[in-house]
Amino acid sequence: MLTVNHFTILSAVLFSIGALTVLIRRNPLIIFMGIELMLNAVNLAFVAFSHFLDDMSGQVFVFIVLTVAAAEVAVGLALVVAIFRARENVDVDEIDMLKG
Amino acid sequence: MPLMLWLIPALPLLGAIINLLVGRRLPRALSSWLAVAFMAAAFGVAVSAVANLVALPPEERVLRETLYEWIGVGVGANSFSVNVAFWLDPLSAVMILVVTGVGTLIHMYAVGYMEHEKDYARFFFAMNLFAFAMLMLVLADNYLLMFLGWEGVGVCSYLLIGFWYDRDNLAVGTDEKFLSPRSSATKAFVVNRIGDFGFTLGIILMFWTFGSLSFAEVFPKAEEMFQIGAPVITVMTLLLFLGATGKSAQIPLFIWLPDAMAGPTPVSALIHAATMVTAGVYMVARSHVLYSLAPTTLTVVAIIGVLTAFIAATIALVQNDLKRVLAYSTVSQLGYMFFALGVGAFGAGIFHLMTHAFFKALLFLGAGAVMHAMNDMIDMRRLGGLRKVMPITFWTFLIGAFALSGFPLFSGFFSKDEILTAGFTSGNIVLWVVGVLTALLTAFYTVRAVILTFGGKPRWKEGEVVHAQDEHAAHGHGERGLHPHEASPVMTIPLMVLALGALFAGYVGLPSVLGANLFGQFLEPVFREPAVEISPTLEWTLIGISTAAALIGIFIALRFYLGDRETPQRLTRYYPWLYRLWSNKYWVDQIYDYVIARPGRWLANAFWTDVDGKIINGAADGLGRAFRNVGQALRSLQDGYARGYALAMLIGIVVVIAIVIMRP
Amino acid sequence: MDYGAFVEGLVFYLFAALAVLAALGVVIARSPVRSALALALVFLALAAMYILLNAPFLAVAQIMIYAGAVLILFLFVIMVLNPRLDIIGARGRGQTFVAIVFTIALGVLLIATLASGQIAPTTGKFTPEFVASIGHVQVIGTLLFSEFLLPFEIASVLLLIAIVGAMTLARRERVPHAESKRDLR
Amino acid sequence: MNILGIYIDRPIVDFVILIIKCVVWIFALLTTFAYIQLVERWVIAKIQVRIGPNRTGPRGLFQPLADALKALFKEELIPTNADKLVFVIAPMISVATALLAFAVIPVSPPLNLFGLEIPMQIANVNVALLYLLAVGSVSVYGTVLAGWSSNNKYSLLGSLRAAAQLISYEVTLGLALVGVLMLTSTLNLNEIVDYQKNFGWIILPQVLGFILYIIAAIAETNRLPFDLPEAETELVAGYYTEYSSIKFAFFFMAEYINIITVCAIAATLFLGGYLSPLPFLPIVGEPGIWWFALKVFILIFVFMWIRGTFPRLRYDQLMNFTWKVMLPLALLNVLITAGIIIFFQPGAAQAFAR
Amino acid sequence: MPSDYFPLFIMLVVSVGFAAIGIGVSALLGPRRPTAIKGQTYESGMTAIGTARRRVWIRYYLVAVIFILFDIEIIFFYPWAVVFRMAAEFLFLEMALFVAILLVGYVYVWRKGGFDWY
Repeated sequence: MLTVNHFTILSAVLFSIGALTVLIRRNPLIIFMGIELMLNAVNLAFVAFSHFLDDMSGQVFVFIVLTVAAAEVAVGLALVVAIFRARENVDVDEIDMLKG
Repeated sequence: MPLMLWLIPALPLLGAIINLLVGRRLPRALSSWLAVAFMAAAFGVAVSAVANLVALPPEERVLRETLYEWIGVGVGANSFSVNVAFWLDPLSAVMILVVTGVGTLIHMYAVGYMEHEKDYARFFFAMNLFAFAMLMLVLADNYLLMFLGWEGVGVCSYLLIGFWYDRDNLAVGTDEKFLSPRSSATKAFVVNRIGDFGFTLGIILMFWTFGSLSFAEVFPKAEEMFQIGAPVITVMTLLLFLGATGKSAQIPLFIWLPDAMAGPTPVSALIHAATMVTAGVYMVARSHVLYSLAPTTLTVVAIIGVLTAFIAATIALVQNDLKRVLAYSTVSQLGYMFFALGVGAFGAGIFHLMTHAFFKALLFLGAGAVMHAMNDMIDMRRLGGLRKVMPITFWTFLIGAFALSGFPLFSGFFSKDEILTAGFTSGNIVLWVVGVLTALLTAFYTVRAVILTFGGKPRWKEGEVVHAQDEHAAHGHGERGLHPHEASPVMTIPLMVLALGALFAGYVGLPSVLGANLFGQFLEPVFREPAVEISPTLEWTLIGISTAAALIGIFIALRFYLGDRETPQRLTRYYPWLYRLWSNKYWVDQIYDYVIARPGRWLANAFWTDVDGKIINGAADGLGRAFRNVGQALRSLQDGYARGYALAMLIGIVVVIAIVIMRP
Repeated sequence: MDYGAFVEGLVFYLFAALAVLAALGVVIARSPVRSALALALVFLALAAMYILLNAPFLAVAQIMIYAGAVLILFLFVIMVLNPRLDIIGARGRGQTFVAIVFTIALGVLLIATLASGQIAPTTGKFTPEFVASIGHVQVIGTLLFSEFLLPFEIASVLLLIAIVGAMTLARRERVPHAESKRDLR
Repeated sequence: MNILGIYIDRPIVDFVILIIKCVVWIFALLTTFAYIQLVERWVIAKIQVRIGPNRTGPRGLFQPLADALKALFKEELIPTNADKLVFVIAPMISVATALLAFAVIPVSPPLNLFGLEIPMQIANVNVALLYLLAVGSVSVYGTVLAGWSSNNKYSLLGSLRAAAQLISYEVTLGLALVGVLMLTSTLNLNEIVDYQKNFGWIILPQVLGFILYIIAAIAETNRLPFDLPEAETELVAGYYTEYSSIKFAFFFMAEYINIITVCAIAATLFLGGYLSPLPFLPIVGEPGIWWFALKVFILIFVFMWIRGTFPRLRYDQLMNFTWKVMLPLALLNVLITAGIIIFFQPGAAQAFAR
Repeated sequence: MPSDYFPLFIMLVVSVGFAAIGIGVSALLGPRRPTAIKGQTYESGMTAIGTARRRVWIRYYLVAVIFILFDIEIIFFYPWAVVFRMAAEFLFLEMALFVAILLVGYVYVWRKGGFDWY
C-alpha cells in the first residue's frame, strides 16, 4: 500500500536535489532548471496531500502553479538572454553586480 | 427579475473606461454619443429599478444588493466588514433619477457644446466617471462606500474645472480677471479637502462608536444606544456636516463654487448645480436618524443654511458675470436646502433639491447657449437683446428664472414655499424672516439677469471682434467676430425638456391646501416625519407671503432695469460701502488669504528651512553616516555572488528547521 | 497476492527511482542539453506519480506544459545562446562542499519531519469514487471556474505581463534593416 | 487503493492480452506505414505523370520490405563532433511517441474473441485528447535533439525551424479541438464517438474546426506545403541530414505514423470514428474497423493529394499564417460553438444525462 | 482510475523497447568502418567550416515564449470546454474576460512585430 509518506519523501528528495542544483551549478540555465525541479517537488507534495485528503484544492493550486511557473520561465529566460547579450557571458559567478 | 442595481453605476464607468482607453481613436461623434448612450442606459436601468421599488408596499421600500465583500477583518463579534453593496430606498431613488436623468440631458447638450473641443474624449471620460462616482455616492449602503463616491466626485470635479488647464481665465470681453481654470480647480479641491477631513473624522468616530459603517446597522444602533442630545452624536454630526459644507458650498467653505465656473458650462450645470453640490444635502438627509438625535447640530445646520442663502443672494445682486450670478444663486439655494434640513423638514429639502436640479441645470445650460452664441462672452454689461436672436433659449431661460425666483405655480415656488412653511412652523421666526428676504433678493437678481441678458437693446455689434481666449477662439468661431445664433437642436432639446421639468416638477409636492404632497408621501418611509398640522388659514397666509416676496423682487427688478435705468447707479452711489461689500464678496477670499493661507505658507517655510533642513535632515544624515559606516564593515560579507546568498539562505533554513524539530 | 497493490508499488518505485536518478542527472550532466533531457525524464516520472495519485489531468498538463513547453523553451535558449559547457562547482571548492553538506542536511531534516508526521483523517468530499463518477477534468473545471475563478482570471493578467515582459526584455533592438530586407523579397 | 481494478479478476489473461495487443498494434501500424508510403509514391507519381516504384515484386509491392532490409543492414554514421547519446536517443523519442499516440484511439467497437470481450484500443482513458496533445508536444524533442546533436548547421537550423513550426501549429491544433469538447463535454474518445452515434457527425457543426485541424495537422506532420524543416533545396534534408540506416528509417516511420494518427484522430473526432456513415444500413459482421480504415485512408489520400498539388510555403508565410490567421480563426470557432450551444443546445439531453 | 492508464505504461515500455531493439539490431547487422571523412558533417559536399555550436537567431526564442503562454491558454480551455454546458452563459463570460486580457498581449506582440519573420 502506498501512503502519503512515499510521495512526500520522494518530494523531499527531489527538492533537495533541486536546491543542490541551484547551489553548485554556474550556468544560469541549469540553475533555472534546479528551480523548476524544486517547484515540481512541491507540486508533487501538493497533489499527494490532495489525493490522500480527498480534497481537490491542492490539485487546482498545482494547476495555477503550472501557470505561474510558465510565466516565470518566460520572463526569467528573457532576463538570461538579455544579460547574455549585454555581457556575452552566462556564468552567474561573473555577474556580481549585487556586490555591496 | 434579478436586481441589477450595480448596473446603474457600472454603465457610466464602462463608458468612462472606453473613452479613456480608445476615446481618442474613435470618431468624435461616436465618442461623445457613446457617453450619452451609457448615461441614457443608466437612466433606463434606474427607472426600472425605481419601478421595482414602487411596486413594493411603502413600508418595505428598500432594495439591497451586495456585490462582494470589500473589506473584511476578523471574525465573530469584533469583526468589521464593509461590502460593496447598494441600497435603494425612496431617497436614493430620487437621487439616481435626478443624476441619471438630468445627467443624460446635460451629456446630450455637451455633445453640441463641446463640438469644437479637441479633448472631447477626456471631457466625456471625466463626465461619465463623475456620473459613476455620484451614483456610487447615492447608492452606497454604507459610509465608506459613500466616501468613495464622495472623493470620486471631488476628483472628477477637479478634472473638469481644470479642463481648460492651458488657459488663463474666461472673462471674455472685459478686463475682469478671474482665477485661471487650473487655480480654480486646485482651490475647489483644497477647499473640499478641508470638508472631507471633517467627513473622514466623522466616519472614524462613527466606526469607533458603532463598530460598523453600514446604514442598516448604524441607524438602529444609534437610536438604541443614545438619547437625544448625546454629545458623541452631536460631535459626529457636526463633523459630517463640515464635510457637507465643503461639498455643498456652505459657509465657511462656499468660496470654491463661484470659481468653479471656470470649467465648461455643462460641467457647471451637471456638477456645480444639479448633482455634486447636492451630495452634502443628500448625506445629511441620509443621516437624518443621527441628526434627529442632535438638536444642536440641527440648529447649526439651519443657521448656516439661512446665512449662506442670504449672503450668497446679496453677492449675486451685484455680479456682472451671468454664470457667477447663477453660481451664487446655487450657493444660496443650497443654503435653503440646509435650512430645510436644519428645521427637520428633510423631505422639503430633498424636494427643493430635485426642483432645483431641473431649473438650475436649465439656467446654466441656457447661459451656456448664450456663451456659445457670443464667443464665450458672458459679461452681462455687454449682452442684451438676445431675446430675438435666441428665442428658444430665451423662453426656456425665462421659465427657469421664474422657477428660481419662486414665481407662483412654477416648480421652485412649491418647494421654496414648503421650506419656508416648515421654517415658520418650526418656530424659528428670525430665520424665517431672513429666508423670505432672501426669496425677495433671489427674485430680484434672477430677473435682473434675464433682463440684462435677453431684454432691452443689444450692447454688442454684429460682426464685432471680441477679445477671445487665444486657442479656444481658434477652435471655436471667434475669429469671425460676433454672429449670435440660436443653438443647434442637440443643445436646445435638453433645454426644452428641462424647461418642462422646471415647469411641472413642483406639482408632485403641492401644499396641503392645494392638493396632496405626493413627493412627501413617497419619502415618508425614509424620514418618518410627523406631518405638521397647520390650519389652512395660516398656510394660505404663508403662501401669500412667499408669493408676495417673489412678486416684489420681480417688480423691483423690472423697475430698475426696464424702466428707470438710473436707479441702480444711484443706489451704488448712495451706498458705496454696500456695493463694495457685495461685489468683493464680503472679502471672504481675502480674509482666508490673510488668516489661513499666509500663516500657513509662513509655517510651511519655517518647517521647510528650520525644522526639516536642520533638525530632521541633520538627524537623517547622521543616521545615514552611521549606517554607512556599519555597512562598510558588513560589506565584506556581501560578495555579490547570487549563489553565495542562496547558500546562506539554505543554511538559515536548515538551522530553522532543525531548531523547530529539536524543540520538544 | 494482491496484484493491484503489487503493480502499484512496482510502478511507484520504478518511477521514483527514475525521478531521483534523472534529478541527479540534472545536477551532474556537463551539457545543458543533457540536463534538460534529464529534467524531462523527471517531469515524465512525476506525471506517472500524478496518475498514481488519481490526477490524470495534472499528469497530462504536466507533460504538456513542463515537458512540452517550458523545457522546449529551455532547449531553445540553450541553442540561441549556446553557452560553453560549464563545470560543476563554485569559484571555490569550499562552497560546493558546504552546499552539498547542507543540502543533505536539508533532505534528512525534511524526511525526518515528514516521516514523523501523521496525516490527518480525510475530510474532503472528493473521494476517488466521487471524482471518477464525474470525471477528473470535469471536477477541475468546475472548481477552477467557480471557487478559483479569481486566480484563474489573475492568471491571465500574469500571462499578459509575462508576454509583454519577455518581448521587451529579449527584443530590445528593433532590427534596423527590417524594411530593406522586406524590400528584397 | 487498488490501481489494477479489473485486472484482479483475471490478471494474467488480461496482461497477456494487453501485451499481444501492443505488439499487434505496433506491427499493424508499421505495415500500414510501409504500404501507405508505397501508395503515396504511386499517387505522387500519377499526379506528376511519372511511373513510380514498379521493380521490386509485382507492381513494386515488395518495395517497403526491401527498404526496411536496406535500412537494417546499412552502416550507421555518427558525426565525430556529435553528442552521441543524444544523437541515438532522438530518433527513439520520435518513433516511440508516434507509436504511443495511437494507443488511445478506438479503431472499432469491442471485439468478441474466444468468449472474451476485447476493447479495440489499447487504453480507454478519460483525458485521451489531452494525452494526444501531450504526446505530440513531447515528440518535438525528437526533432530538436536530432538537429542539435548532429552538430551540423543545416540540421540545427532545420530542427529549430521544425520545432518553431510544430509548437506554433500545436496552438491552433489544440484550439481547433475545443469546439468538439464543448459539444461533447468529454475528453474521452469513446464517449465522443458515442455522442456522434446519437447526434450525427461533429463535422457538421464544426466545419471550421475541422478545416483548421486538418491544416494544422498537415503542418504538424511536416507535410507539403508545410515541409519547411526538411526543405531539400535550402537545408539539404533538415534535422535528419546526418542520419542514416535504421535511425533515418525511424524518422521516416515516425512521420508516416504521425500522419496515420492525425488522420485517425480527425476521423474519430469529426467523422464518427468507427461508426457507419449510414446507420440504417444492415450491419454485416463487424464492420467498424473497416469503416474506420476507410475514413482514415480517405483522409490520408487527401494529404497525398495536397502534397502533390501545392507548392511549398515560405517560412515567414508559414509562421504568419498560423499566428495571424489560424489562431484568430480558432478563437472564432470557439466563439461560434459557444453561440451554437447557448442558443440551440444540441445534444443537451445526453450531456445532462451523463 | 489509475488502472485505466496501466496499458499506456505497457505501451510505453513496448514502444521504447521496439525502438531500442531496432537500433540494437541495426548496430549488430550493419558494418561499421568509421573514417575521419565519414565523421564530418555534411555541408553540401564541402569541407565543414567551424562548428554548429554557435548562437542562432533570437526570434526562435520569442516564438517559444509566445507558444508557452498560448499553451497555457489551451490547457485552461480544455477543462473549460468540458464543463461548458453546465453554465454556458456564465462560463462564456469568464473565458471571454480571460481571453480578452490575453488578446491584449497578443495584439501587443503583433504590433511589436513578434509574429513577423523577416
